Amino acid sequence: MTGEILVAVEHRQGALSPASLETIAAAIELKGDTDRSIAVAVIAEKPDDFVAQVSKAGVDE
Amino acid sequence: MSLLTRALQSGDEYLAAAVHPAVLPTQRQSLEKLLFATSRGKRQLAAAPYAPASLLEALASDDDPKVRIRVARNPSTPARALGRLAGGDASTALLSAIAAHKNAEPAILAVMQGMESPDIRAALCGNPKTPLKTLRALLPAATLAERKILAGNPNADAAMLRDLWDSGDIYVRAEVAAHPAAGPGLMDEAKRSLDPLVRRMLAANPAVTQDTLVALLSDPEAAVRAAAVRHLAPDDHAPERLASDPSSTVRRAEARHFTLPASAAARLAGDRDHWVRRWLARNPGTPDFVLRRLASDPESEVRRGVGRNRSCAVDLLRELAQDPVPWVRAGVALREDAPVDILHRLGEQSDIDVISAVGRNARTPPSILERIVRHENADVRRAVILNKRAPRSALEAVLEDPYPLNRALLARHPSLSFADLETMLRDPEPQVRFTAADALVKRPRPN
Amino acid sequence: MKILVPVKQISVVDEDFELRADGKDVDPDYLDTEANEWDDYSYEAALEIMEAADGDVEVVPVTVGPDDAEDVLRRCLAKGGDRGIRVWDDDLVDATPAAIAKVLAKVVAKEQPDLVFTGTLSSDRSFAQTGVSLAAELGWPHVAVVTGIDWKPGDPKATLKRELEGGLIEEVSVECPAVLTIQLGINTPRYASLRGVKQAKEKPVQEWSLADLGLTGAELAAGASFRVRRMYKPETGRAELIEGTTAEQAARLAAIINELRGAA
Amino acid sequence: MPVASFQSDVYEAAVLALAEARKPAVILFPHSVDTWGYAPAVAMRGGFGCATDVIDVKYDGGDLVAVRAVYAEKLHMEVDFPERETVVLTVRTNVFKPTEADGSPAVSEFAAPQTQARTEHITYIEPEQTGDVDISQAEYMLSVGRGVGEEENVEQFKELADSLGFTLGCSRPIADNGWLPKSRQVGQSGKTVVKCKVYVAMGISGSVQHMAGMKHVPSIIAINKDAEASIFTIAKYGVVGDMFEIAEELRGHFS
Repeated sequence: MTGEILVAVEHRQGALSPASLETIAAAIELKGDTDRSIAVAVIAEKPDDFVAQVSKAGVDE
Repeated sequence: MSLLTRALQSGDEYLAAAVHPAVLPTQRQSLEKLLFATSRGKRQLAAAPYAPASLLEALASDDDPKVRIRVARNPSTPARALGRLAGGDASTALLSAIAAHKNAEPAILAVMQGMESPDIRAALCGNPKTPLKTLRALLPAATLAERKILAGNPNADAAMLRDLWDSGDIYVRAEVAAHPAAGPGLMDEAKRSLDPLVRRMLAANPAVTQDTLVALLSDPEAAVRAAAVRHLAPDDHAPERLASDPSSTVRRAEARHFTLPASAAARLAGDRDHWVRRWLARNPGTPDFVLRRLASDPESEVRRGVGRNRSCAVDLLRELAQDPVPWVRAGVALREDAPVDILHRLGEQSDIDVISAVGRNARTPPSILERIVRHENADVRRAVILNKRAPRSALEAVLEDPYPLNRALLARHPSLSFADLETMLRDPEPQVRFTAADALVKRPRPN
Repeated sequence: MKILVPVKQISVVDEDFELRADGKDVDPDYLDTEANEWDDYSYEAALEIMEAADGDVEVVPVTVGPDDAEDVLRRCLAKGGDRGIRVWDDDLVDATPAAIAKVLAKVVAKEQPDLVFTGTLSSDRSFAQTGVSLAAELGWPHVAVVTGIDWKPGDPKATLKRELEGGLIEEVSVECPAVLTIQLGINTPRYASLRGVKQAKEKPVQEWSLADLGLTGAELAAGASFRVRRMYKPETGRAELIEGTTAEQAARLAAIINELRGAA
Repeated sequence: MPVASFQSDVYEAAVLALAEARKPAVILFPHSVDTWGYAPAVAMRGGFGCATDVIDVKYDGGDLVAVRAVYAEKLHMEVDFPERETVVLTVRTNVFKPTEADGSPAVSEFAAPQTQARTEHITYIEPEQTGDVDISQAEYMLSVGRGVGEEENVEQFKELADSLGFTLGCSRPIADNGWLPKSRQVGQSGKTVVKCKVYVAMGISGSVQHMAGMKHVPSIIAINKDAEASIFTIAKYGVVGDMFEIAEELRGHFS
């Protein structure tokens, strides 16, 4: 099996949306026993603030 | 053309359904051919809240079990149709629907007492039509869930309730404590229960003694005291103490009490809790001088309450008709004893709640109704449609109301002519056609 | 100037329904049809612009659906507009939103509207995909979940309100032509007058097949964005019936209310 | 390029470029207002498989399978995506428990492609907190219907709604009777409760007109003495019982 699981998270007015973390959880669940990796994408001008917030166990990149 | 012919010629199922109860059995068959043409149509009719009893009876003998079960679940299904459904080879689901039906005859329910299906048993336990002997038969093997239902059945007797009390959990005992057939022994035990829920339910028991209620007035739990206040007879009332009870729940209950002495009412009129004052304003036993004070309460809902109080004097109503808050004025406009000059004045205002209330008022003169019925707001127009005293002249403008529900409700209006109703038989909305046909069927033909 | 308004006849399942033999949808005998609620709002939004423009704007409802879907067009036309468009082909049974978007894109190509208003979603399948997919197929700008529109014929941009989570409103502008998906509550949809209902029966409805639009069923099937494996009744789908005595039911209700409020 | 706020063109281009570079098997988005506005476009432009408002997702053998609710949640629909290299899924909120545990993934920057945004953010407007009751803006509602019986009884439900912190609404007959203002009427010719999250319907049988205004609410709690009332068909929680007794008991939990 190839192909990673990409999660596109969202933010508004400088805050990551709570639903983003739920979506990461869905990705981790989907990853399950497969050998797929999970990458989280933050689309932002200054993404640094969000990177820490989405750095969760199970996320690979 | 008769309605029957019209229904058959047009093939309009809604006309046919409305006409069905009014024609001879032989004529019904031709209507049923139209109505029962598809299994989908039959299922829809069987579940329809508007389906006349005659149709439901016909459908009770249908071959399709899906149709029969819908008939059994339809609250309008008459006892005879339920009897027919219970005969035959009824499924458990069908029998449990019958067992739960409020129109089922006690005799039919009694026949089901030995059945083991949990759904049937639960339905029988809860049906107020289930006879005592059937309830008794259900008791020995009853589960805790069934006992909870049994404890709420109005036909349970003291012996059953004793059994339930002894075997049940706190919720069963609370239910027993509220049961009018509980008897003095059980009620006494309930009074001494350590659980406030049981004591509160006891206070709400319509058969509880006044002595017990008086005792419960000193209960440490505010909710128990409040429940006791609600059921106290005037003689055993302790108004002064209750009017200054630390709990607003108790004071609110007191403010609703039907025999509130003037001194207690006066005290409550100054209560900080606006709900106390709201309840006081609505209490028909509140003395005139207190109502006058409440009529200038800073809380508009309190003033509204005064205007809705049937003991409110006409001069006070006139004052409230000038209130700055429309909802207070709307309350005055709704009153059947409102002087016509007030209705005239309020009928010219712009607030939709005020003019709707005027539109519904039986005393409003036709000239005002004729104006209100042309309002752009469908809800306001409907106020006149729902005014049974509105003359036809006031209804003319809504014969073609764009809001279908308004036309459907209009079809029920006694001032409509036969010609109006016959026009409505061609309405694009099925609901309007059905109601118009139904109104025609129920109206005596003019000579 | 023209506003195209795609509308849909939706399906509502009857109680104790049965599944189709292939298990991939409900047996049509247990489906009732009605107009999609969201489309009342999108059509009203278009009519309001048409009326304010005093003759400069045409509003055209379009639907992708079988014969009886013509009802939803007539329902629109009874409120306003002079003609409707219905596209159908048996290959469109079970079409995914991506396929519907491709069909609508061809209609847009023929009709050349300035704006397209769709409902935010339709309440039978609740994809909330068609409007935005249509815009993507057209390469048009698009804004979803619109709760306010400020646009006059000739304006190069429309100023919009979008409703976000938590009641927050965002004001945005969009270059035209554009596709907007319209949210419930943007306006108060009107009811058609009896005269309007009568007149609507006479208004022309153009009927187009896939071939008329230069599409084939095979092409659309290849573009399907998913394939249905099966449908089933979920265990959690029915209402949880709260049992017990009144006091017990209330205690459970109180817990549910607190939980729902806490989770929100 | 300014992407401080959501712009569909920019977001679409960025995700498409990422997908082109990384060829993911799945792209997951939250099912939110913003993704309604661009996830389907990403799928359409990329030629990806797509399913929205997904409540479950798994691999069955090698096949990606997503589950979503249809027909007013009465059924679930299981879908797969044959021959799609990449699949876009939007995931329903409040289904998956947010991940708490922190990790330390690698971080890389990816330059978003230059895109001309054709939408422009103007401003955010906070919801107005008005004193007037606007039920179309209320998140928590308790509504009463015909079962309330008479005007005086309406008061106790107002009292209950107050103690719950819920906004009181009603069905048409109650407003028609003049027992509550027309501004409280839910349904056709009244208001649609667009923002409502929890709707407690007491003594409301569920006419078509009423349900039109509230059937979309995610959590409907229905209390009615008639077990066959239509309102139960759309309720998440149902109580067959006496609305007055339930109200009386409920009050005790919220005073």
